[in-house]
Amino acid sequence: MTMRRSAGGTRLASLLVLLVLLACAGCEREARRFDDRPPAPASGDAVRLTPLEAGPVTKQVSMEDRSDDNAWDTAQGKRLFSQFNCTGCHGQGGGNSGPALMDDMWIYGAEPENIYATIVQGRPNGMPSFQRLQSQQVWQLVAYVRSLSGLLAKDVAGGRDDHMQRKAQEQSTDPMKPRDAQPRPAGQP
Amino acid sequence: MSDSRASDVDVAALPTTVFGPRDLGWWGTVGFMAIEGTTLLVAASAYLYLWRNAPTWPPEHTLRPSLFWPTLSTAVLVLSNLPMIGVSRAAHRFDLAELRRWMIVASVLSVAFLFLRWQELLALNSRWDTNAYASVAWLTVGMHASLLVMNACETVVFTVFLHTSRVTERYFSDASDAGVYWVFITLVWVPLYALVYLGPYFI
Amino acid sequence: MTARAVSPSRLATADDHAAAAELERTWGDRPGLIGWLSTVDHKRIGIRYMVTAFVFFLLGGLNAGLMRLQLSQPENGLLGPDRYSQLFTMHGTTMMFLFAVPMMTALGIYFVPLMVGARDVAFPRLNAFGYWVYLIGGLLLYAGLFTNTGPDTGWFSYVPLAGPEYTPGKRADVWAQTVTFTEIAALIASVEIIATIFKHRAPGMSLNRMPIFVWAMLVTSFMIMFSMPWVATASLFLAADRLIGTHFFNPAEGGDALLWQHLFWFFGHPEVYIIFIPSLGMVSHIVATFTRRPVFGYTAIVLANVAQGFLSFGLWVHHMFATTVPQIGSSFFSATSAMIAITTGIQIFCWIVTIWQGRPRFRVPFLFVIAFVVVFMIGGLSGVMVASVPFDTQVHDTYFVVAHLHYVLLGALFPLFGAFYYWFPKFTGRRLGERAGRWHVGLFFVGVHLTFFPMHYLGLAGMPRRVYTYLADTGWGPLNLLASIGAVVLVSSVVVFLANALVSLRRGTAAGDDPWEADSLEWATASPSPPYNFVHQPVVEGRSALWDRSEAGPVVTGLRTDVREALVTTVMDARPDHRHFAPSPTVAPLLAALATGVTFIALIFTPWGLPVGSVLLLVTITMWAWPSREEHADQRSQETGAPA
Amino acid sequence: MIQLGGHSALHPAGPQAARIHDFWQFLWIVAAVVFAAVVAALLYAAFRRRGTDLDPPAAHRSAVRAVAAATVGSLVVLFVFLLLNFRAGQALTMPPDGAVHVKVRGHQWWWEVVYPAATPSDQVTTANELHVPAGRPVVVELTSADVIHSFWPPSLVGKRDLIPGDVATIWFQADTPGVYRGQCAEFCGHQHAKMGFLVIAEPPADFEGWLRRQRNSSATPADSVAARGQEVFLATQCALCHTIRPTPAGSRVGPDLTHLAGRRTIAAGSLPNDPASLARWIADPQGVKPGAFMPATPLEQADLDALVAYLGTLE
Repeated sequence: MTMRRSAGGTRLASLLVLLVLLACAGCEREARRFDDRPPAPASGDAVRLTPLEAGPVTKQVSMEDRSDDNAWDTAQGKRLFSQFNCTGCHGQGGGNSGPALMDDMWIYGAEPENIYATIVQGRPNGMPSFQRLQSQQVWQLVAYVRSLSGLLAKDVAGGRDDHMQRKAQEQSTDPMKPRDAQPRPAGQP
Repeated sequence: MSDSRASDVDVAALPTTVFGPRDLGWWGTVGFMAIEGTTLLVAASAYLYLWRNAPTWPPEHTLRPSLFWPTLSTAVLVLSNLPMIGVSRAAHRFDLAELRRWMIVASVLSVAFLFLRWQELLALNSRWDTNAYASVAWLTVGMHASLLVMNACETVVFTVFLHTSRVTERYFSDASDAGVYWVFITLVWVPLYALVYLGPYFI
Repeated sequence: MTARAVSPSRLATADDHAAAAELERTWGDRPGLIGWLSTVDHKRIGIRYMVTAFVFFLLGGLNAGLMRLQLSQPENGLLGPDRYSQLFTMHGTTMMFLFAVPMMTALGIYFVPLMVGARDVAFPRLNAFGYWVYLIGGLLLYAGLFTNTGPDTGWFSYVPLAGPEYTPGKRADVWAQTVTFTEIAALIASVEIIATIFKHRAPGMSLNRMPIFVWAMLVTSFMIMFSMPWVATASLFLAADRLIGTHFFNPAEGGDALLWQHLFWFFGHPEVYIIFIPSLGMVSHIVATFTRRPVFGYTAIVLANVAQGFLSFGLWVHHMFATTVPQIGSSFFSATSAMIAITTGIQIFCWIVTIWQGRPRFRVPFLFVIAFVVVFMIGGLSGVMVASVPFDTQVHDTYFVVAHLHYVLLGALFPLFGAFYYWFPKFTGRRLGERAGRWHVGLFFVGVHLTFFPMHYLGLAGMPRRVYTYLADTGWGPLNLLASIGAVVLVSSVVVFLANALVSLRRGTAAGDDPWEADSLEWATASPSPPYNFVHQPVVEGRSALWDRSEAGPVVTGLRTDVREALVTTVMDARPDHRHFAPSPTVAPLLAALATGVTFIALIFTPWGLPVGSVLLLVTITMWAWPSREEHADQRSQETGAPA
Repeated sequence: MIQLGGHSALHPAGPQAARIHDFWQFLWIVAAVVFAAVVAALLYAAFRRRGTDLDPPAAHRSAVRAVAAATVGSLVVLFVFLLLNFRAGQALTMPPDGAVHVKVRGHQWWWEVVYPAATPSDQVTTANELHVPAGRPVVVELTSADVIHSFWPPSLVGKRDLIPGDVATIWFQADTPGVYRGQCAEFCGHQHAKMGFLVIAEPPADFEGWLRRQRNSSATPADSVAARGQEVFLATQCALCHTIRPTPAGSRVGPDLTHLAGRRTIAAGSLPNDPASLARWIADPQGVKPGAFMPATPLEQADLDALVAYLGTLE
């Protein structure tokens, strides 16, 4: 009897645990962060590709603003990606005159700060510099770009959008272990 | 018993096992048939609604479904009602041995349905996330598939029960209700088959 | 020569005492937590349903209170749009899916078996399962809110706003699964209520002798059965769009945003009637009891209920007059929307005539009925107005409609509160305080008008729904402040009710079996009723089961008391047909409900939830269906007629 | 303080809204009468002095008659209602001749307004303001760029939804010159509450003049401050989303600002169009419309003032 009773108790407990787990999944991932981050213009030298630095130490962009853990920010990145015409060169991620972003090949690094620097500073062979963006917007773009090759948690990566579909939705994209790749010679698509 | 009066209703003599609409279980079965039927009706109406909106059906660059496996499967579903006649006859006769035999046949069939249904999904020839046509086709077939899965589980478990446990009368009534449900899910598939697989060929 | 007892409080003979004692053993639950978790008694589950639904009512009211606070002045900074959107979505979803429908089905689950003179509902274990699923659904929704995953796209979740592109994250999925859970619960309730009504009626209670509330629950159950699958399937489509990338609602790939609206409102309009048809049934009972005469026009009222049931499926497009649906179709829906007013009108006329002919006792339930007619008339008349396509294009999605729908739904709430005062003795054996009750009805009546009447004007003055704030220049401030003050009055009336209930629970005057001298069978047995409901089920001799009952009325004899044996009768005229073995208490339904919960909650995150959950379900449901040794013995003994 | 024109179904300023308003008058009067009758009957039935009642059969007969009469009565009322309703509907859906054609596209959370023209260069694009000639019907073609919105200037006409993948049309007419406010009426996300617009009805001549001016590009900044402001505009993120003809800034993400200074409000009717509000909107849009897609632009005070001054020159 008593054993059974405790069994009943544990069942209720397990239900609660389930909800608590849901909770942890919730909070961070779901926040809509409109203005809790002070506007800061993205600066090219803010992110370093190497910890070494000659001369006086320059300021670093705070990683606070990173958006890889937030579904809403990632969705904003998706919106900016098409609004700023990244699609013009990268297509829907499949690449065109610019390199594909939904594969495991990374010319300038797959780490968030690498991608941040690539967007802000621009790269040879045509990647323009988006220095005028807000730091927050860049991080949102970084999150989306990483979601294209499945580098984000599935419940953060986006679903299908309301347009013609040219690729599987990000949340169904399995993680691709990043590999280094050589930049393509200029002029070649 | 001394003070029992004429106007009282004595039910002691009434039977404890009855079949069909007289039986409580039958009403439960029919209730869920109504609900599941409505659900399939919703899927079918969504299919027709999207069809009506589409310039071509299926959309360009989308293959029409192949017909071999779906047609075979539909035929098997319909014909599977013959053994169910055996089940219900055995049930009404309270003939346990025969009921056990027929239920084994039913179990085999109910599992075979699942294999056939898998082939039917592949026969749609386009993934659910291709376009709205593929989505609604997949979910219509898939929703009926979920009924087949439930039916398979139910049939197999019930068959095991019949073979392992001492069977009382009421389970014969349950068996005949299971037969009613079987008829429902096999026959309700026919219009869905016509809609999803034949539909795209006749516009 | 004394009559056999129906109520355990009126045991006369030695047989009666013996029978009652054995029934108590047979139908009672095990003590302690395990008994609580495993009970299949429709009364315990019904009470559970009601308490849970009422808690959700308070939570939904809390959401509304916060909204009124935010809107009490223009450009108020209390709540931002993000939080506000979650709040009004939670408010609508809670009130519709977690309060109104469950509360109505709960009353059905509790009273239908009592009113038809049955031992329990037709499928007691299913009944328990339904409750647990509903509870899980409600907990999921509020777990969502407290983890900032509260749905924020409205209780109607229009696509594409609720689709994967414009609502990233899991908020809309929480909504979709909550809906799935509550629909499952409601559908289950509908099946067992229908089966109970058709097969468990006491001998003599032919269909044309059924209490009006039972008729109302029958109609409601059929409406649930044929309307809820639409929203359940629609939310499945939405979840699929969001999780596995289907294109039901993506115009670019052949989908259609209006498809959602058709599917949703084909459920959504009957939903309103599902909520207030039972209320109308309660009104008929209260009117009959407190005018001391059967309701005038029984047949007219029943037919009106049935007609309402059918017509309510022909109205859904009147929620879409502002979309691109063709005009000519719309005029048909205007007609049906206007005509359904007749069905309510007839019932109101019948009640007025009954009151006219009777000698009313102005007790709290009756006061609630009078208040109900006044409030409900306003809601009904503004309902006819919005049935007009041109007028609707002005007020659709404005505060005018907010006023209209609250007059209708709170209109349905008056009889519900009245029914609480009417039936509280049956639940608890004690009466609710009369004076506090008068305060309750008064404050509630005033609060409703203060809060919602100004909204008619606000809507016409251009204030749209679902706005988290408004500019001062619009001039909407004063009336919004008035509405917010009204909300305070509403809250206070509910507080009075809560206090009244809590106090009466302990110190209320004892009620006895039939405190109101009412006429339906729930009053034929003890208050609160025993697990087996009736020592001997009464045989019904007329439409007013108790008022027409002869001195020393006839009862059912010969049902076994040592096993859970129930009488099954014929559908039309309730002739005794056979004896049925009712299942015993078990935790299996709870386990099955947990498996269901795991399945659908996992499905929010990964498609793998389906196969995994299905296995859990298979195991738990097998446990459920597989008879225990005792049960097996009981069945055999029942069939051989010999005690085990 | 935003100067608000009529914004109420109770102050109709055009044939459509007037027609509906007349119908509303009929509706509420009839409703009031029915309501009074029923409630009176109820209260009398409840509180009448109980004398000796009629004998049961007679009482029953009169009761049946009463209910039957009441039912027939309500049927008649509803029938009349449906007739008038149908007539009103007919009158409203009649397509007008000689109408001005405007395209309105809903965005989260602003309105893009386009005046199509035979030659593309003559096409005019503005935002959150419809200029229309008074006394002339206007046909609006409604589409949505993202979610469902609803176009609703209550003083002129009832609402019509903007549904993605679908084109809706609605027509209205402003009888007299004036400013009429409208607002999105279908919940469309965070800033549904602040998605307003103005319909500005002018004498036909003024309207033509306005349309002509809109076709021109903006003048090059005259003074140094404005010139500095233009540099700021082009050097910061502003240019990534907005268009100002003839500058290189040509993005269509946000509203076209070529003639911003001519508009009465900014941020979709949420702020008056004055330097202070402009500065506030640029520096802290999330404070004004949380969730709006315009990011804050941190600027030195001098640059901000220059930018506002420049925007002020965009007549």
